[in-house]
Amino acid sequence: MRFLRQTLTIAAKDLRSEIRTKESLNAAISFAIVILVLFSFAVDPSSEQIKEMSGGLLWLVFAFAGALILNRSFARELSNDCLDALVSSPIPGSALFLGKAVANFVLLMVVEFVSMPIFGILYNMDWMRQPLWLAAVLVMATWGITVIGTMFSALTVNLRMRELMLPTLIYPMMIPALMAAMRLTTLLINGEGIPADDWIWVRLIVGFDIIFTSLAVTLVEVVLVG
Amino acid sequence: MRFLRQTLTIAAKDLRSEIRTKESLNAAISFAIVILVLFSFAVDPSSEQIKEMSGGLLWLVFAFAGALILNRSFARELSNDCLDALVSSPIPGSALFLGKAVANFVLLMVVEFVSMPIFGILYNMDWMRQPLWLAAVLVMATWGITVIGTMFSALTVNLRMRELMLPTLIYPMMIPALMAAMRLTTLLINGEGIPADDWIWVRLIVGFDIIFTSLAVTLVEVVLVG
Amino acid sequence: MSAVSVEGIWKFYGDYPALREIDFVVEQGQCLALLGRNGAGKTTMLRMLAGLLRPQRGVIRLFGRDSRHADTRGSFGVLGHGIGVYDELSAMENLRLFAEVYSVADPERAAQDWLKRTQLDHVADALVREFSRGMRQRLAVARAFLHSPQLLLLDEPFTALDDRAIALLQSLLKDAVARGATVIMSTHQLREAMELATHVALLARGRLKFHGPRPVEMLEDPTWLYRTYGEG
Amino acid sequence: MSAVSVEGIWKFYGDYPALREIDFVVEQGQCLALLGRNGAGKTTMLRMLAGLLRPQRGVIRLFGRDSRHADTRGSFGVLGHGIGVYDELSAMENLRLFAEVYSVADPERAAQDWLKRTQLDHVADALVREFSRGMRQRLAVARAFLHSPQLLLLDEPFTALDDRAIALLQSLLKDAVARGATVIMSTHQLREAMELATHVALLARGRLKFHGPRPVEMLEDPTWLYRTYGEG
Amino acid sequence: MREKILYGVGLIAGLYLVRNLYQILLVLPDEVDQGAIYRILLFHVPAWITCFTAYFLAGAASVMYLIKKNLNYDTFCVAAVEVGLAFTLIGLATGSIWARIIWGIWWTWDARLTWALITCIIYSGYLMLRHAVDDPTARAKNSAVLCIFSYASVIITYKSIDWWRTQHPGAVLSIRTGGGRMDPAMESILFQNAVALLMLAAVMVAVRMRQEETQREVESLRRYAHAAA
Ligand code: HEM
Ligand SMILES: Nc1ncnc2c1ncn2[C@@H]1O[C@H](COP(=O)(O)OP(=O)(O)OP(=O)(O)O)[C@@H](O)[C@H]1O
Ligand SMILES: Nc1ncnc2c1ncn2[C@@H]1O[C@H](COP(=O)(O)OP(=O)(O)OP(=O)(O)O)[C@@H](O)[C@H]1O
Ligand SMILES: [Mg+2]
Ligand SMILES: [Mg+2]
Repeated sequence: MRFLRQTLTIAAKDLRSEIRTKESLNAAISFAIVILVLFSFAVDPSSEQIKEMSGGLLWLVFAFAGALILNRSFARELSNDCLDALVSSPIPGSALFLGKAVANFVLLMVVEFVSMPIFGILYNMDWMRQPLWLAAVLVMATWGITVIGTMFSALTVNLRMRELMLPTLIYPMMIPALMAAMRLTTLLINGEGIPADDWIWVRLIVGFDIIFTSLAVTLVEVVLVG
Repeated sequence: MRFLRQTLTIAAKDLRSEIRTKESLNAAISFAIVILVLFSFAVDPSSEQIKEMSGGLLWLVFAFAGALILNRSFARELSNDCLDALVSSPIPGSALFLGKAVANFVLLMVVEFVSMPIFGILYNMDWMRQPLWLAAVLVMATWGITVIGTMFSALTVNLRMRELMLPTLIYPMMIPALMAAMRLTTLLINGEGIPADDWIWVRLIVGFDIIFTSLAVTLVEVVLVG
Repeated sequence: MSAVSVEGIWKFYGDYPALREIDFVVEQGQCLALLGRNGAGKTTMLRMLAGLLRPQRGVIRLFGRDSRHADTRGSFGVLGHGIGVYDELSAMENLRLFAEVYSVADPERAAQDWLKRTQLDHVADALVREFSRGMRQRLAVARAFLHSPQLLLLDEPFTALDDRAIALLQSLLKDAVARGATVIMSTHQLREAMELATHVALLARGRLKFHGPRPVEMLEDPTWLYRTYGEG
Repeated sequence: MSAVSVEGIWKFYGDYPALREIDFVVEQGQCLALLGRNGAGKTTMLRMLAGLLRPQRGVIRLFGRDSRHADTRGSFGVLGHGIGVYDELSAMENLRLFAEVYSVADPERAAQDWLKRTQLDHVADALVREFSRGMRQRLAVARAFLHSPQLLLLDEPFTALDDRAIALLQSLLKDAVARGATVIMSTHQLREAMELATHVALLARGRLKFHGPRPVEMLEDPTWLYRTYGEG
Repeated sequence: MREKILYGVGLIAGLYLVRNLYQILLVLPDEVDQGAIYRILLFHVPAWITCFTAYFLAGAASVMYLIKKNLNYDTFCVAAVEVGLAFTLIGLATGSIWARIIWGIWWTWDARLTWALITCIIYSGYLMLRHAVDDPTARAKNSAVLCIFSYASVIITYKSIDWWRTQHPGAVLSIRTGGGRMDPAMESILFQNAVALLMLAAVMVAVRMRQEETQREVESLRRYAHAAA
């Protein structure tokens, strides 16, 4: 109970500061649109092949734009040494981590819900064929990305070259979740169900979420206390 | 003469710190490889179509990985208030800008020369069919990207949300140079010359370089002095 | 039960010992000034007391408990170099947040109370981002004192403050000591510290060179301690 | 010719006037202590003198020239809150760089000379990243003094320094004044400043409340000025 | 003493390798389908075995570091990752050469190959992270956590042939298939080669640990010097 309240206190704080300024949200959404436009130069959006790439492109966009939000997660605690204030307070590291992860998750979902229709329009794609399944995939993969991103944000928070290190470290780690999400999203956008062969991807995502969430929750206290 | 010496002093300083730590270089190169891997999930690399995207993919990689280096450019002056020390010194803003641009240009070229062969191997592409032309395009487009990136790095250096703002600002600005480079590189990688129709791209790049370099050199002093 | 007991602490950065074999005890109600030259290890010591760093060897006990124990962490307040409040939130929101974090019984009341005591009640709803340095520092003080901590850990609290802000902080510290709280603060501004300190500890290159009640000589000549026990 | 002349300066942050109608003149060889409470505008004033900020109204002249003129910029040295040297370069490389930037005749010699004077010659080739706070600050002083500036602009130079580092800085400043250089420094540590200051200026909420030779009363009681001309 | 043992083991590993090479190049016959090039398998697989072992030990050492906070575990961890990375590169190179000859291309994006590359990137990231932290204690702590996370990629690389249909051949070693996919004589020499490479790796790790320790000492001496300044 207490743990849950602490988690929510942190999540509420992060969301409140973000809503106050809307800085990372605006930046992430406009970055997402910029990338969509850039991609449309690189690949021909009117070709037939684009259908097979749709999931891939979409998740690339989410990954790149999402990194902006994840990057800020612990970094926003730095400017006034707020991290020290929180770590020395009675809140346990795991509640701090989960609170931030929840806030990031919400923000990422907002970015995704805004960019999906834009993607649909720009690339002439109907993504409402399997809404429930698609939502499930979005939630699971986004949580996976969030956990990795939040954990690595904590890991790199005191680094000299945070902005440099973070993208190089997180994307390779996220790949299992991203790969699965790309494959499943392509299937679902094209209106097919998930064939037996591709269930491995669902299992991969679920396993990823469970394993990395538990790892992160166990290790975050060690990371935060020097 | 004096101006040239000052420019080189700054460029040498930036390159020296970079060679000392190799941080942004390492990060940018491995980020480039990470993006190549990510793209391979999104687009089917064994398909025939990949040939038509090659230039596009390559320059997306350069743009994303390059942003890491450009991002650091003025940011590295922040940690100890070095920017104040330089701006209040007798070095004119334009020499400061050009020095940094030259250093960034060198670093970006290194990233490009390392990632081209890797791209070639991974995507099974032969990029040595028109080496001279390709080199010319690389140099011109890279300079364009560098100028935009360095200038915006200066503009955003004092912003609270530097890491957030920079990517959202620079990519849209770079689009002319990127588009031209994508198109020309695709042509050259596929071994064709540049058909008359496509000369417009060359002119676009050259114009881009000239206009933005002069704009940046004129305006940078205003940007640096509050 | 002592407020703070430190036994045989060693702290290494890599192989370099920033603190070596530190032992001391601070009783409740004492005000200890932690002195030492640049790099002596004051910040390291305070961060360790606050549970932000772990010693490689030795034991730290606050009120008889481990310093990372959740109850312990609720019983002290920290004021470091940074102000530890959020720029994007208002003064009120910041204090309410920390009141919740510290499970203060009535967050709203506690926050309002401390805004008043630090003379920030007229800007309670303004964002911290717009505050001047002095206002920010006062809010930071409110944040650290909010949950009536039994122990205050302050790292160079007087730095860059003007006379008025220093006077406010000193009076709050005096109140805290009067109600029985313990204070440990590091500082280079000896004169300001000597007004409060009942005890003094001197670190030199990671070793504790002196610890005891404030020598009377220091009232006249604050650097007396350095000359007598330090490296000259 | 005066070292610094400031005429009718106004500086706004948005609508808020951080400095209003400031006029003063500092003659060569004077040492001016710029005093004022938190947020009074000291940093803003010093940054403006250093050419890092432009005033919205009014004129600043250093040695009769505009403060952004290349020759002017070569004639002063700045020491702000940050140390202004690069962590990834060695002490020697840093000084050589700034010697080149300031077109000092013999960069190598000047750098070595100042490393010696700040007692850093034995770590000349170590990266600044590994320096302790005291060492960094000394290097920053070397950087600011390297080109024998005619005018020194120092923003809270004594902050967070120990007694030894303060003594070094004071002696270097005395040397500089002795060879005819002008010094303007802001500080809250009045006692340290009064050892050097020949003149005093007091800012209060962006207005210049007092400017003149150091009142004798301040030697005894440094806060005399605040009480007499400030807001109590 | 430690030095002598090291050189001794190194020498034995070297001699063992030369002997294996002799066997491979001159004694074993060509393979039916692939001809002479199949011999690269006898280095390809041992290289991967060595690199996986190194990463596993690095992960274990990381866990130990987080429990014991003893910097020697950290020292072992870097050494193991660096050596592991060297063998990853050997594995990638031998694989690529083989692919060039058998498939006609250097690279294809199947699951095994891709994950091998990702593993390589992830562990280079580990070295980069170490580079970016100055305080040796914080460096050890953060990189230990990263090392634990990284091990996931090794597991996926290893299992990828089971999870996905790959162009890369499936399991051939009898410990995974239950036997029958590979000639016992070849398999025996493969394992002998693996032993030789593992010995070599052990020596390299020991040497790297040596250097790392010296560097740590130098670093602390420098700090002493600076503290006196
Ligand atoms: C760059 C290309 C390649 C990479 C990155 C690669 C990677 C790997 C890896 C990671 C293993 C696992 C070793 C183990 O399970 O202990 C492996 C095993 C193996 N590789 Fe490759 N490989 C490549 C190319 C090839 C090619 C072209 C062939 C043959 C056509 C090949 C044949 C094998 C075989 C037979 C095994 C043993 C499988 C087992 O029993 O587990 N590899 N390779
Ligand atoms: N993160 C770190 N990594 C490596 N060494 C460190 C780190 N922090 C401090 N040190 C070293 O530990 C020693 C003690 O530092 P500390 O900051 O505790 O000193 P201090 O007494 O607070 O000094 P100051 O008066 O300058 O604040 C110094 O020699 C310093 O160089
Ligand atoms: N970048 C800025 N944007 C907006 N307002 C600012 C900015 N910098 C300073 N101010 C405001 O201008 C006023 C003067 O600030 P300044 O930093 O010059 O004060 P100061 O005398 O140096 O104070 P301190 O003793 O705290 O350093 C303050 O009210 C401050 O809030
Ligand atoms: Mg300190
Ligand atoms: Mg100031």
